[in-house]
Amino acid sequence: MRVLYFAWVRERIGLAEEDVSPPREVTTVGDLIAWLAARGEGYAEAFARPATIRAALDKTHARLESSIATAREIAFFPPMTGG
Amino acid sequence: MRVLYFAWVRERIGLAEEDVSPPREVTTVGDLIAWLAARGEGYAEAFARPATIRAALDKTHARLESSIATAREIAFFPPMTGG
Amino acid sequence: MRGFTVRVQAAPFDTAAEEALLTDGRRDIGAVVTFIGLCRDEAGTLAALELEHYPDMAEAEIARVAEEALARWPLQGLTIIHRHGVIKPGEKIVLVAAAARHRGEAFAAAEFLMDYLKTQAPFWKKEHRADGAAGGWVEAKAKDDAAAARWRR
Amino acid sequence: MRGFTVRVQAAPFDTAAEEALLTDGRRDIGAVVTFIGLCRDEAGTLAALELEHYPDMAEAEIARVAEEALARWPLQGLTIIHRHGVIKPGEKIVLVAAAARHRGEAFAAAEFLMDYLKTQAPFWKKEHRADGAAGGWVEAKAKDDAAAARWRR
Repeated sequence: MRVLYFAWVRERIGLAEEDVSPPREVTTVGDLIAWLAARGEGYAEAFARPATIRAALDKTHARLESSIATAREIAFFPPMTGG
Repeated sequence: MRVLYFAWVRERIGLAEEDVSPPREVTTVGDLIAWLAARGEGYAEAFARPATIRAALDKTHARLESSIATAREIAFFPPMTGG
Repeated sequence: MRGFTVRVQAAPFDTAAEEALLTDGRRDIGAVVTFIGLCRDEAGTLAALELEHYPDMAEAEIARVAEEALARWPLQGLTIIHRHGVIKPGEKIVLVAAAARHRGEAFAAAEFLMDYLKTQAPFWKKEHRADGAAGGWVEAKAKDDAAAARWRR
Repeated sequence: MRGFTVRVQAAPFDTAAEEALLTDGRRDIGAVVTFIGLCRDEAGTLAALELEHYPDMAEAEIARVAEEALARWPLQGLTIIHRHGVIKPGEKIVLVAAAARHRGEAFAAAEFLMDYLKTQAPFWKKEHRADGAAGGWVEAKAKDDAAAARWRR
């Protein structure tokens, strides 16, 4: 599963993207955030406040409770500030 | 007193502007409309429905009850359709 | 705010040039909302619109409405151009361009100005029909009065 | 309606050219509302904005929002351009141009699109400060969420 990070999520983790293989019990976006947050200091910092994290599954906005079962690409980023 | 007519008010009266000298008892825009309406067939037609007539005193929007005492130029026209 | 520009003219105008006049050299503007009103051919039935206006009052009334917009919103630039005379389908009739720090102010000011121009600026449209038959004066719309009324406080 | 145009690009864009693409040769458009968002220098403290974006999702999300605008209002043309990369004060960041028969639809669609782009399009602004100090990521504004929320039905 490909995971992408943007903006300060990317900066805190120190990676723009990576492949991860979470265990089977990680079934939702929220589960994946909790699992990633345990991978190290940068991850813990990036995901410290889940309310400030947005996610997309295969380039479509998703929620914490969305299932990641069929997703090939998951992205995490802060609230958007375009326009 | 200079009077100007625009759009279908002008067409019905057959004049774009004229000088008029209403009697002293004509003190408001509404009085002037009534006095002008009696001047002939075109005027009567132009002012047949006072609710559809707008007026300006010296190039500022006015009401039927506005005093014409100090006005040098009075204009009559239909509701505006610019923009 | 550095004043505003109002022009009433028969000649066409250049939207890009007006936008450049508002924004060139500026680094404090965050949003520009530009409205352009064009002549529609009404499914081929309209040959042209003829816009009659009340010279001097047209400029004065647009300036009055512009001052009201500036009193309501912190604009950083404002241009209003209204044409008169014969205008063919596809040609531009009116331009309102409002510059501000934030988009909400620019949108509100531009929409307010258009609603007020429609009902307060002394212009009258006459239709020239494509089939040569006598065209009539465009009637004022209750919808436009309602649009202007919502800004009253 | 003849579809819409969405572009996500690093290069500057030309407002006049985009407007011409929307309106040239058309005789059925009555109103065009164009929004331009520009980079402000924040009273001289900002050297540039750096816009990070999520390629492909940016285009897809803007297209999704454009489709929603077309479902809500009878538009006759729609162009949305959003830049990414380093953008200096005074430069344009985003353009939304909506063409319709009547002004109310064009104004509403343009404002809706901007409110949604601000909160739904995957772009993130980082500030580069004029004094060379480390700039931060621009924080999302509650005001922008509120602006987007008012369109929900």
